[in-house]
Amino acid sequence: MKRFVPLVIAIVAGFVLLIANFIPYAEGWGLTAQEWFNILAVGAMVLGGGNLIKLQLMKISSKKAGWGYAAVTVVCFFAAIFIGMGKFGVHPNELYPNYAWSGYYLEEGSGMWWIYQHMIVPLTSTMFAMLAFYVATAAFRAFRAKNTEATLLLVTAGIVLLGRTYAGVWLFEGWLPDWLLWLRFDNLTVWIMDVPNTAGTRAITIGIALGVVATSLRILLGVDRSYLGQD
Amino acid sequence: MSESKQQSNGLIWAVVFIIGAIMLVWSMSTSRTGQVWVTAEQHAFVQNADGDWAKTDAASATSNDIAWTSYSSVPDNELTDEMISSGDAKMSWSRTIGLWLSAIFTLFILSFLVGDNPAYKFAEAMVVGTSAGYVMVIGLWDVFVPNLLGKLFPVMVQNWALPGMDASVGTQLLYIIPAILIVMLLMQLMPAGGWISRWPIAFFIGITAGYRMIGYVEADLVAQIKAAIIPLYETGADGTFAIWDTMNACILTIATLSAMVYFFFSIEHKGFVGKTARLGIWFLMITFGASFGYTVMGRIALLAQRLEFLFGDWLHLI
Amino acid sequence: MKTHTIPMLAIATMLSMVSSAFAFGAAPAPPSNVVAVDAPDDAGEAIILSWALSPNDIFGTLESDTQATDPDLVVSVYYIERRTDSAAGNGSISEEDQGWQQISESAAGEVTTTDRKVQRGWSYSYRVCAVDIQKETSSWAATEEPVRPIMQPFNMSKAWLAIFMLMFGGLIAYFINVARSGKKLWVRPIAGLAAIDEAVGRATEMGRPVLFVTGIQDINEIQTLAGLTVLSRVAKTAAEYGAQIEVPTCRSLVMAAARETVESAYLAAGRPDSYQPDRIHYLTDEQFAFVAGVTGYMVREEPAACIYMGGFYAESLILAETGNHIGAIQVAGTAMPSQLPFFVAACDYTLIGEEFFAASAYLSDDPLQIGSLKGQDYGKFISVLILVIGICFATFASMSGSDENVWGASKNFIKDNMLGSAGLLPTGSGDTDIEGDDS
Amino acid sequence: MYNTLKNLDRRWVFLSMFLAVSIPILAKTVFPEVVSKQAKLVFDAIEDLPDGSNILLSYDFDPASQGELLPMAQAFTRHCSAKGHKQYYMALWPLGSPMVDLSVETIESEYPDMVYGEDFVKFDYKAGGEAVIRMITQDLRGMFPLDSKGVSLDKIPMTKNIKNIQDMDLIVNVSAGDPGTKQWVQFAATPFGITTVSGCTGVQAPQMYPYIPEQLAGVLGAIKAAAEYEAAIDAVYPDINDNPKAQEAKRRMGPQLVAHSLMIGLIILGNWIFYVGRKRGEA
Repeated sequence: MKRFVPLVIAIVAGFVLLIANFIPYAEGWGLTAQEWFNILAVGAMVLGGGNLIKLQLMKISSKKAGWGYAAVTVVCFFAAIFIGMGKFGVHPNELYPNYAWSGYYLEEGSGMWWIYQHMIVPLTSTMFAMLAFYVATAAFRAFRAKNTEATLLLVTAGIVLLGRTYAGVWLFEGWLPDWLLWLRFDNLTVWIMDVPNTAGTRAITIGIALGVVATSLRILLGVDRSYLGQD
Repeated sequence: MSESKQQSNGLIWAVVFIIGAIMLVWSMSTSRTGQVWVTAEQHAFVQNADGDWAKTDAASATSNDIAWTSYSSVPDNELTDEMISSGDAKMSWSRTIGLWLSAIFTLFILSFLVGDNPAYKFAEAMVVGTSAGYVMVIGLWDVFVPNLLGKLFPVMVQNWALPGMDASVGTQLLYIIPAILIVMLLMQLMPAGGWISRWPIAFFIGITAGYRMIGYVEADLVAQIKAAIIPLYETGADGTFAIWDTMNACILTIATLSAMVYFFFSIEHKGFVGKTARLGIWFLMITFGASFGYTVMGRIALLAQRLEFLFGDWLHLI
Repeated sequence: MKTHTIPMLAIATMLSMVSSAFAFGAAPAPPSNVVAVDAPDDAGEAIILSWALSPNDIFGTLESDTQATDPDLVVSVYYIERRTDSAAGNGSISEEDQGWQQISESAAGEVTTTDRKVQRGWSYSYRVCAVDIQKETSSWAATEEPVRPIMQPFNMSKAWLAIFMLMFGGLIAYFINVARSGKKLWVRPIAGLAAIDEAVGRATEMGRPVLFVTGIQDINEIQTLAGLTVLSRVAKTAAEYGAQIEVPTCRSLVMAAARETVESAYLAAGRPDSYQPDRIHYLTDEQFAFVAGVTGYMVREEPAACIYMGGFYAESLILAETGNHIGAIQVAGTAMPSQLPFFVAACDYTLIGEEFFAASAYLSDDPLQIGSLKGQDYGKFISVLILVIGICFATFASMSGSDENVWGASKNFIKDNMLGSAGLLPTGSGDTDIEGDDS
Repeated sequence: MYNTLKNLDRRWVFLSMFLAVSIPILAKTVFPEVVSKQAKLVFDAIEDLPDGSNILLSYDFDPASQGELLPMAQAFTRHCSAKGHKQYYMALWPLGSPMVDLSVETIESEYPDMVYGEDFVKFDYKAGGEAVIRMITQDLRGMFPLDSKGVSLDKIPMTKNIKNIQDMDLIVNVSAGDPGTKQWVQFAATPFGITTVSGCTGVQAPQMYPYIPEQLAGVLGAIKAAAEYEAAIDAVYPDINDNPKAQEAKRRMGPQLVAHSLMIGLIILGNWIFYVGRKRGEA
């Protein structure tokens, strides 16, 4: 029961989606299954949040190192939920002014908008922006032309880096004869992207596609049951 | 070693602080740095004879009407002294505090470059908590209410949050199934009975396997082979032999085939196959080089945007 | 409203300059030959409508050599109306739909549109009129008989896709079966695995630990599983040599699995007493915090070998950079295309994409993995075969300068039928592309 | 020299990167843009459609990637609005809906003639990623019973006659990952032949090239392509050329140039250290 039912669910759901592509009669089944899937995806979002909070609460209760930060996370989590679900500072929808709950939860000036604008935006975008610094140190300390392969990679990278700025044009201005114009880094970049890059990526893409067929098939045939857990 | 490290540590801190202090003093001496100004807009609605609500002039609104005021931020370069003196624009404390918080959070995160520290950890804990909460809120208002509650309890949802929806269809009982699946999934958070969550997970995995298989075969396998079938003899518009196009077509084909040979695992890389595979890996390296260049380009753009925020929105330097 | 504003206005102005004859109040000529057919290969949910352009449509006259159009009568748009003639089953037609209802507009120059708001089994009539820039409408041109959308039993445009699915799926299923039956399937040795052994050996010589990172994905991801397979080999080698192995993980479930893997590897190497579970530990789920933890360890302990096998994101370059800085031998393996460049540039050896999975299959002796790998190899072989044959036909067709011969026909069969959506077999002439409305 | 560089604290490198990006920002350096092939392809895909065509704009990114993608998204919005196309906005990332709001604000403030519901409409975020794409290729209402103002699709003029996104003339996707361009190509562009263009992050862009031109009409990769696209629009639409807000990507190319040069300098310097070290017999 614990393993058999889920196995059947997975196989049936997968095959319904497969045949819905080929047999118009089954299209409707595919759509229904897909709609349920999309609604269920919200459940997965809630589960993700729930798991996170569960872990943080465990950290706090066991007073593990850094439990104070866990407390910050928990407080922020509940504050965001409270403010967002309560639609604090949200005015009604202009089309339905007599419905107090009809407004947009991210309306400019509302509580959730404030959190989004002043906390989520700066924090998430700066986290990502840090990578610019890391890429610089990695360039200085790690990217070595130690063999033919790495040299080829770094030279291509250099051409693309210059070719995707005005430097690629400017460096060649005035002295490159017209018949060698294709050597200008911006033109060379276009060629690299269109020919070798397209070819290499295509080979990788085809390989990945076959890999996905294999993994999906193992699930649909019921030979890969790792998602069912251990017991 | 450690002494010189400490020395350079101190030097870096000094440089960062001096630059920061100069910037702040400079910008503070000019006006309105770090402030957010807003303009107000009045909204008023009056009920007509049919019972519908229509927009009306805010000045003539009576106590029976519905009215509220909303505010929108004015960019600093559009803010004139006239607007300030006439009272059209007001400084918003909540948004000014928010702006300073954004700037401080940005600096907190950037402080990680100097070393792991409590400020960074604090900011990180906040981003984890708020974004998780935010995602839940979105899930509730954008999906859960219209796509599930709205189908199960249409009249209630219409009267509460979504007056514009069509409730005439009535309750669609079939939607109980996804509702039950969600409950089963959330059972995983319970100490016992977590095994039942395998049902929705299996449903998830089955559906994903089904559509991925088709999507990848159609777009990434069949369509890619189709795209790779090109003539190795190209002619121009006038029907004459085009040497550049032909050369590119040949390189494209050789590169694709040799890179595919590299990923064969049933043949040993010896002799001709070995040489082809070696050629393939060179083309793959060019591919990775291009990818490297593009990735670096993207990362720098992200930093530029953050610094524009600090220098522009916050410090009004640009 | 759809109009080809710029070219149309330009031509209209030009024409009005040369022509002084104004036909005020006159209407453009209607389109002709309005035909509605049921859309093929669907569940009876669409009707394809086509017509011939009005003689006043500039896009028609530009192509054919008819007399110049009166500038005021130039067609800007076509209105398309529909009438529901009969319902099916117990459905009823709303009062509105019993008369003509406008359903869409098409810009001048377009000759087809698809109506997707139809019910299966009901029947519909359509009519089209041309509208000029003065908003004068032409008389209506209607379909001759009503059309009824029906459901086809099988989507023939996807017939070859189904064949390919069966073929690739069948190959993989067949080889998994062969592998499960106990037959040994040969996979070429992966060069990167020798590099791993060497790295572990050097760490032993130097008396420093080996760091192994399984990526930041969770246990259900295939890359993590492949990473764990490689970990088992690394742990076994380390146990044999007597080197220390350190495995920080980003997910608690991965930690549990990694402990199990390493413990059984030590057991297999006959050194269960050297196994130290504490060295396999969970740090945090957060990407950058995890990296901070790992790089902190690297700088403190200076492991002699760093092995990264699994699904990595932006942290790849931070790890590789720190490893390079402490002078460790680094071996990486991932199937994340966007992170591969950084590993290739910074590590001593990198398992690229599928090579990583192949290494895992090679090491694990798991029939599922080896069978899939073999099946994929044959899938690739078939792909290359089709590709080479197709290219040959295409080249010959191009050299002969025409598609009207056996080479051209063969190339078109491969591209349009086998790899396209033109159905199982060539239909001779005729446009079977149902999406032909994107001009 | 060699020893100093070899043991250089990496924070000096951080500082150099900081300066390389911030100085051009403060100096407001702008370079001319040459419109390259992909930017031209994307521009033409939108420009060549008859005015008033249906365009689905899916903005699948979040604030973390807005530095790369927001200028592109805004340029798409301005171009479509200037052409008078009907725009259908949606977002597949939970943090992406506010990115669409920014475009809606741009339309409302810069194109006051455009009417919500007749010329543009916004759909809310929906969970499910690629499954949402699959669903709306066949049934738009199954996923979006209402628009973001909570109005039923049958009551909105521009959605009334739309059954699914096969009725779209073009899909514009701005993408920062998964779900994103790859998924749109797999589940909408390839099976249904809907013309698609993409603007994506630098990380993804090279992986999209094999899809061009059959499955994808063109791709804008990161900020450089956005700048070129802005330049292509400016050449045709003087109003947009005069709008300083519409030049964001071009402005950001100043920092890019200096930082890219710094990157190349660092790689060369690093490799010089490597070779000198190897010559001296250090490991």
